[in-house]
Amino acid sequence: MSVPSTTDCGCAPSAAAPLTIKDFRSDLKPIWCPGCGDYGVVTALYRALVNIGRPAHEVAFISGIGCSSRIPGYTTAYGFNTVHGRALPVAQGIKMANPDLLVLVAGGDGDGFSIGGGHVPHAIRRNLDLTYIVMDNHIYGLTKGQMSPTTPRGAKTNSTTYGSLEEPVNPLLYVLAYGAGFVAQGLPADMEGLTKMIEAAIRYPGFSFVNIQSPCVTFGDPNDQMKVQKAKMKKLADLGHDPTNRLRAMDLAQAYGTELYTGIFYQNPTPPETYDQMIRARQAELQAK
Amino acid sequence: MSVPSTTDCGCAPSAAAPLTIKDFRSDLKPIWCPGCGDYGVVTALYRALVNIGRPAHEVAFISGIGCSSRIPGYTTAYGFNTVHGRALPVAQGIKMANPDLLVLVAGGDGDGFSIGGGHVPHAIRRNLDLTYIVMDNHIYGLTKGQMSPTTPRGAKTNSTTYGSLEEPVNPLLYVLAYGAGFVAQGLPADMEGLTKMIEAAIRYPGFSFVNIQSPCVTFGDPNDQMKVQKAKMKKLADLGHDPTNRLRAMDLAQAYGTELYTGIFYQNPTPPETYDQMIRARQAELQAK
Amino acid sequence: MLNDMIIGMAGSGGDGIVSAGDALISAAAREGYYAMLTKSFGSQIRGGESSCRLRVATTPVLNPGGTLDVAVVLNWEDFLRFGGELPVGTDTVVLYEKKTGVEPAAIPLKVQPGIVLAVPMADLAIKSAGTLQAKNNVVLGLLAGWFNLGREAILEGIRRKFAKKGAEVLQGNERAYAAGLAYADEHPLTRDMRLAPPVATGAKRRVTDGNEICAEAALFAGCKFFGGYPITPATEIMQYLQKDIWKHGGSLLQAEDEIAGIAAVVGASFAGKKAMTATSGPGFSLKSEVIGLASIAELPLVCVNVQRGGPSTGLPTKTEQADLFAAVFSAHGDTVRPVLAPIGVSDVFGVTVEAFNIAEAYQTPVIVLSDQEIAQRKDVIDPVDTTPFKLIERLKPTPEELAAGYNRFKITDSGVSPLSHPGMPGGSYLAAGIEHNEHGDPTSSGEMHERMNNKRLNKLNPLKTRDDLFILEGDIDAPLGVISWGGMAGAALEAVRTARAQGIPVKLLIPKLLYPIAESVYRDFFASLQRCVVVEQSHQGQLHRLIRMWVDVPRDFTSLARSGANPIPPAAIVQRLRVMAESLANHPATPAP
Amino acid sequence: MLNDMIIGMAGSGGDGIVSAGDALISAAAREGYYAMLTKSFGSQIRGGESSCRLRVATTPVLNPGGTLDVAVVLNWEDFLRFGGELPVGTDTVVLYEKKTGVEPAAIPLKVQPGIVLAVPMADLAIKSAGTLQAKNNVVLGLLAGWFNLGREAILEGIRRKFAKKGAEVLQGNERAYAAGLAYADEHPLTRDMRLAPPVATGAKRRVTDGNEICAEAALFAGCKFFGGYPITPATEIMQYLQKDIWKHGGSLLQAEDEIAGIAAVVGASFAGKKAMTATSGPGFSLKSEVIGLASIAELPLVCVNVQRGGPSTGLPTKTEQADLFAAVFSAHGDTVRPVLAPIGVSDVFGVTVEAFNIAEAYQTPVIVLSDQEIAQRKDVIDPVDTTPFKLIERLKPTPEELAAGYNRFKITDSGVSPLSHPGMPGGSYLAAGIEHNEHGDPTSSGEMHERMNNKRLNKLNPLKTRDDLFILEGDIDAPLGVISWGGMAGAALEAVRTARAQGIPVKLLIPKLLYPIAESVYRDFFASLQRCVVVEQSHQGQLHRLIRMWVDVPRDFTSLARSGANPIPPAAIVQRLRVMAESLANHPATPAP
Ligand SMILES: Cc1ncc(C[n+]2csc(CCOP(=O)(O)OP(=O)(O)O)c2C)c(N)n1
Ligand SMILES: Cc1ncc(C[n+]2csc(CCOP(=O)(O)OP(=O)(O)O)c2C)c(N)n1
Ligand code: SF4
Ligand code: SF4
Ligand SMILES: [Mg+2]
Ligand SMILES: [Mg+2]
Repeated sequence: MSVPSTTDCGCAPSAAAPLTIKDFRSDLKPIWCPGCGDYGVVTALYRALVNIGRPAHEVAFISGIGCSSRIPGYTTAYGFNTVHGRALPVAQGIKMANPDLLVLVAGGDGDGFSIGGGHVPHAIRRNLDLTYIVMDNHIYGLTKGQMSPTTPRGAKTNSTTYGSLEEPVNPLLYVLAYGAGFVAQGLPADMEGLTKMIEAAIRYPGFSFVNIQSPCVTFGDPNDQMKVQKAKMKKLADLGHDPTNRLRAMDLAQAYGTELYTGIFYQNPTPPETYDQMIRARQAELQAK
Repeated sequence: MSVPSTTDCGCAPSAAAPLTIKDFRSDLKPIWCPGCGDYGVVTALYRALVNIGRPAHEVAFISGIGCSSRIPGYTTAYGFNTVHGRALPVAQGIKMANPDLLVLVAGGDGDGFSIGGGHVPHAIRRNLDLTYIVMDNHIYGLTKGQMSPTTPRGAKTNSTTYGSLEEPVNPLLYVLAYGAGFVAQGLPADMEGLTKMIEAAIRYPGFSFVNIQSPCVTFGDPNDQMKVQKAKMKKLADLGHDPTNRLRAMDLAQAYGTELYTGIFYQNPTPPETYDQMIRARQAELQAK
Repeated sequence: MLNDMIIGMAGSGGDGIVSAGDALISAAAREGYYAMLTKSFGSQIRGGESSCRLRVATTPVLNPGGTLDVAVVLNWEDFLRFGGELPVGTDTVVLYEKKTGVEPAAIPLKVQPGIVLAVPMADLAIKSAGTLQAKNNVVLGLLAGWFNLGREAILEGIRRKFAKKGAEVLQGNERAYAAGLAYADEHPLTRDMRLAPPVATGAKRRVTDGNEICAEAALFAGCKFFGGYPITPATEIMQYLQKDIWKHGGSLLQAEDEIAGIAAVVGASFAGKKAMTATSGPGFSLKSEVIGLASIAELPLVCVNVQRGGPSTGLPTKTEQADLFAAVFSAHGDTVRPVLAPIGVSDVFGVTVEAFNIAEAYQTPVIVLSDQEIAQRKDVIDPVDTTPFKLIERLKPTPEELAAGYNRFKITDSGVSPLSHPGMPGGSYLAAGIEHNEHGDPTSSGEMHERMNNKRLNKLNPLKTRDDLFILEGDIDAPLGVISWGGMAGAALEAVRTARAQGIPVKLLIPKLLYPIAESVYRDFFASLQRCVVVEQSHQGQLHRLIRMWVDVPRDFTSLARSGANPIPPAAIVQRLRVMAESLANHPATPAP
Repeated sequence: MLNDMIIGMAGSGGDGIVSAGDALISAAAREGYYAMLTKSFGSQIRGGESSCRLRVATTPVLNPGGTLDVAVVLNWEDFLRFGGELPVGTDTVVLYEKKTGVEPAAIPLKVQPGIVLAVPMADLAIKSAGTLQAKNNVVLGLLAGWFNLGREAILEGIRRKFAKKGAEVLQGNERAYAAGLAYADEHPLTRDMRLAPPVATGAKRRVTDGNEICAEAALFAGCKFFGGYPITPATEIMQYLQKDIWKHGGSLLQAEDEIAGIAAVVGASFAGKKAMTATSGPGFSLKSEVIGLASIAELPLVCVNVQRGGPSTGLPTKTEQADLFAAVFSAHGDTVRPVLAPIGVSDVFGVTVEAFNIAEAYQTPVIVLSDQEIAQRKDVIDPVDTTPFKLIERLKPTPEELAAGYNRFKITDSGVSPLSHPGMPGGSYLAAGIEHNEHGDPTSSGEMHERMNNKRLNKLNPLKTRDDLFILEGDIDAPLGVISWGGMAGAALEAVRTARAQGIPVKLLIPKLLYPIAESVYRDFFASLQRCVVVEQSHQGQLHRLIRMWVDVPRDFTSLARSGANPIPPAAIVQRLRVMAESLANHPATPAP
């Protein structure tokens, strides 16, 4: 990935000194419940950002609303905790206005696939160079335990006393059908794998998607917590999956909710031109006229 | 499909006399441009409804906003020309409130896959017994010729003077990924095929989707009009496609925009219980307590 | 002996402060008191600081009150975080955990209360029950002992709560309670702070909240469909309904967003059923386009907005009354919709039923403005007497009207046209967001548009004479006036009663119908007034402005308004009234021209 | 000879009526006239009836006017469909297609105009050009001949238009035009209806519309990002911008819906760029939640709402001014945002630039209320002089401020805090829709909420003294007043000039800043008034109500308001002023108390 230093926005170029986690951790104390999976996610993210090496002020970190969407506040990036479901459109505006920024987007399963679900296909088909991280806990955490779009059928939650009647959405299969160039799934229980995956997603030049099974200890299914997940997870790499095979990736993705695959489902080996690159080209072409 | 006569809404049972097209055509004169593909769609629909045999007053026909969304007004059904992009949620409320009704939903590619795109996966995963017809003309007709979500990349429209930069959405692949039980594509140029397809969609007990390549003569691509379509179309039946093979259907659907396949891509041979049936069951169960 | 007492408690998540509050209000209800319990949490979902305020009295409690009579501090840091929510005055009795190590004379408060007691709560818990978890029962014992707060009922409550947990746990908690009681008995207060015995009425009171009552009222009114999306502090309406609506032959959709939620409600209404949605500010903003659709398609629906602090995400767990402008004016074009607001928990019942009735009678969306306080605090209320409520059903076309060629939007004298629904033979029509003629066909004629705007707006005129949707209190001739609404109305009512008892000549008007503005009701109220203040919890004083729009107001027409989170206490209102009364004495009215 | 002439024409799709209108306005501009062309269509996209109104004059045209001076009827059915849009009076010259077979004395109008001519238009076209398609050029010839409407310029226009179509087509159309001219010359009118020669100014005028000017102004103001979704009648703003914004180093997103459109604009603004969106009523309703986000996050943006008839889908192709309430009040919570409205096509430039300036200066969303008329009709305007415009850039933190520990929401005297953007070292902060402290950290404190509401609302106070955003016309002491705004202001201006010429003592106030209400400007205006009327195109008279909210109004403060589609003609305003003047004479003012 080309990591351009920001030049057209009056900012200093990237710092030269090696970065540490301290450079990315903010003073705001997380108010997640003790044991929440999201702690692991932010830690993996700090590490990935250290590896990437862009200074925090060149990172814009956008989220919606939810427990998970609090994550930008715990980093030293320029954070934007927008409104419920609109993180992706806000992020696209940022990236289009300043393509030099590293733009991260994060939120929950409800934020991303319920109220925000209409924005996902369009963000993906436009293919701006964004990384979208979903903390998928199969529940609405912040509003205290209602059915989310990834809640399994039959599950009893605070809004489904007699069990949910709906098939859950399949975030992995959806984004593959939308044509995303990078699709992966990780777990905070597998910190090392998660860190690498986030780093790879950020380095992918184009829209990348990471679904994280990040358990909600307070309202989530007791059988869907870190320990159980760790035991259940199957690394795609161990299964010999070829991440350049999109149809095979879609087939594996169908097992979402049944099998707990982790790793990269799909990565386009020949990433097409990104939308931000096309915009720059168009600007240059028309300005030359 | 069981076609229950309406009983709990104080309506008369279905008429016994055979119905004709006249029973479904309203007095409102269509104001589509001469030659618009939508004329063919409404004709096919009249015919399908005649074959189905439910009287018009037991049909609720819901649409959004667009040229295509005017279609309910040209029928004698209870029509509802709602707001842009919200036909599916309105229709779900109708079907849940009165499952005895035959509920049809229709609209354009913009209405359904741009502003309304967030509602499609949820309507499908809930699996109410609705039939959703999209008149896909690859353009915003009513607002006079802007890029729509299915406009091919590079196309010049009134809003893309230098060519669209975006990959189009793929309605067929999306709805298959969402888990729709009935997915088909038709053309007004093939009136007979279209009529049968709409009838089959209505008879399918669960959510059914019909994508209709319905050309816009005024703002559409001159190379995407009836004649060209007729020459280009390939009937899936002729290709020996097995409509119970979902993964194969997804593979074929990937050719959307390149090949013009018509017919049924996918039909679930063992339709699961519908949401409306589950609701009735829950009502009965809890009322019995 | 006191007839009315306010207790505030704060601690950290594990201290069980909130469940102590629940135990107290249940006990109060069982003993025959009225009470009101408000809870407040820090921003954590689980853990973090928490607090509650209980007001308990022998007569109905109108509002959470101001300064505490009793403050219970489990640790100072947490207590102080709640700032204005737990105000301590010089008359407050402060009980705090001795382990905090603070000297009674050095407690970190701006005032020095008369009675300050450092109690070894943790020690008592450990000694009596062997566990810190029993600390909240020590606190209950202290409160029962010193303030005569339902000794027996609290014990019964402890027994019910711990019955299933085994004898050991139960006895430990009983001992902790007893230890608290004993400590109180051994350390009598220097002032008599005991609560007077209840005025028994025999009625079986219950502890409930506005969201629960709202759901019950909707079912009573005949609501057969709910479509909505979770949002604090409205979610519980959906949560209550999804348990029961099926039994009534109805159904419920947890939609993918607020737009889909209300769109489904519009669909259910079109299909002939009574239907509702419930949300809070952000969701309400999203719904505005579809509310406009229901207005022009003349489809009944009820939309509850449980207000929280705004703008935007704002203060999601705090109360405010700042969505009045949005309720009245959001959605483009000339739309007018009735807006109602309940004044308290039990009032939610009648207002919700009224909302359904108005929606069906006038074929219009109706907005109910509840707020976080009313929705989520617990109140002890008398059972709702449902006998006075009549239910209204929408006007349907007669067989003759259908046979004669049905015109869905027929212009009638009342402006209300018979409304068919799918399934009704002969009643087919085209519903739409587009302007239409009487038959329902789309039109772009300015003349027809004017006629239809007239129909839609004027059909609501009968509401403007509904003085039964107003509460009036005080002398009709009083020169001073107060207007208040919704969650603030209780405080205003209490303040006006206090002021009148002090001889201040003031009367009070509480509109439950906020819009359309019932001009004549206000004009009558203003007739005797020389000074008037509108008390509400929004920064802009939104009702104050709204009234000015429609009615000529008294020359001295002011606003007592403040942003959300902490309600305005009755004392502040009384204070303002005192100033108004003085200025009245100094500057008597100029004669009317 | 006339100085001002209104021509209305109607026919079916194939008649070329609209392109005749375009030809006329171009010719008028080239000859040095001012003009205004409004088009109106039936509901079909293509085909169906169409009409246009051209007002052409020697001095700037303020509004489309009322009764026609000349009516051109290609067929009666289509003409009559436009009803009030093409009003015919007894002084109108009516030209109609002879082939319609109607006798001049039997034309289907409510009035019988003095001059009615049945002209064999189709015959002339066939004879001269061999095709009915040339009929509109026959009409142009008739108009040029009888009314002295740019003979030469029209011919030049025909030549330019048909140059590429080959000699045969060109000559056919030239002949048709000549045939019309000849017919007119052979049948002189019984009254002199010739237009006076233009008052040449040497300026190169252009024919344009409000949407185009809006796009140009945005680029001039430094707009670097547009995010939006197509909607009638606002789409052209995006369509113009998508051609040019790239050259300015900007970019444009046709989003998947209006919410995504404005959300992307918020993002671009957060990223440090000037950004805008444009929509119409339904899209505006959808945007309300995100407008609230921009308010609390204090991010500048411009949102243009090109109003059309509402509510809901309403009358998408017709004008109205009924989104004022929504512009001011939609979005929950206490949010206040500036609302501006241009009064005509060329005024769109300055108002749009002003909107960007206010947005950046006060870090706030700004709403511009245009309307379908201003946006889509064609006007002949003088070139915009851009020299007086200063561009304002947002306040950025200084290196010292960044080094000292940056507080994004620092409470300053002005209420405006320096605003950093991603990429700026040391400027990182958390933007949010959640209430925050000065640093930007989330808070649920009522005290902090009150302070932040104060900051956000009070920072806009300087706008309330911006009397340069008002137009005042007439004697300062006049006892009668008119207030009007936006698309109606031109008619009000014309009416007030007419009334003053008739000796009616009236003055006029036109606010371009609609909100916040500039109380002192209105108070000054009201000082001399005994009667005042607010003229606007909404059913409720929305500005009339809005002013009452904030300012004590004259005792006789009335509304002249009507639903959209057909604007209120100047004559109706003059008529109202005459009644007001009479009542003034009969009931002189009661002395002020
Ligand atoms: C427009 C709007 N609707 C609803 C809400 C209430 N709300 C906040 S977060 C949330 C869902 C949270 O679930 P998810 O996105 O899965 O995040 P989590 O808390 O589980 O991490 C909801 C419904 C809101 N803030 N705004
Ligand atoms: C909320 C809202 N946004 C935008 C519009 C304007 N609009 C009406 S129809 C339409 C798109 C039409 O395209 P499509 O759905 O493909 O239907 P078609 O006209 O092509 O049949 C748009 C953008 C609207 N009416 N409402
Ligand atoms: S509620 Fe669940 S998701 Fe939210 S912070 Fe607690 S554990 Fe995490
Ligand atoms: S514009 Fe296109 S889609 Fe609309 S009616 Fe005309 S041909 Fe049909
Ligand atoms: Mg979640
Ligand atoms: Mg289309």
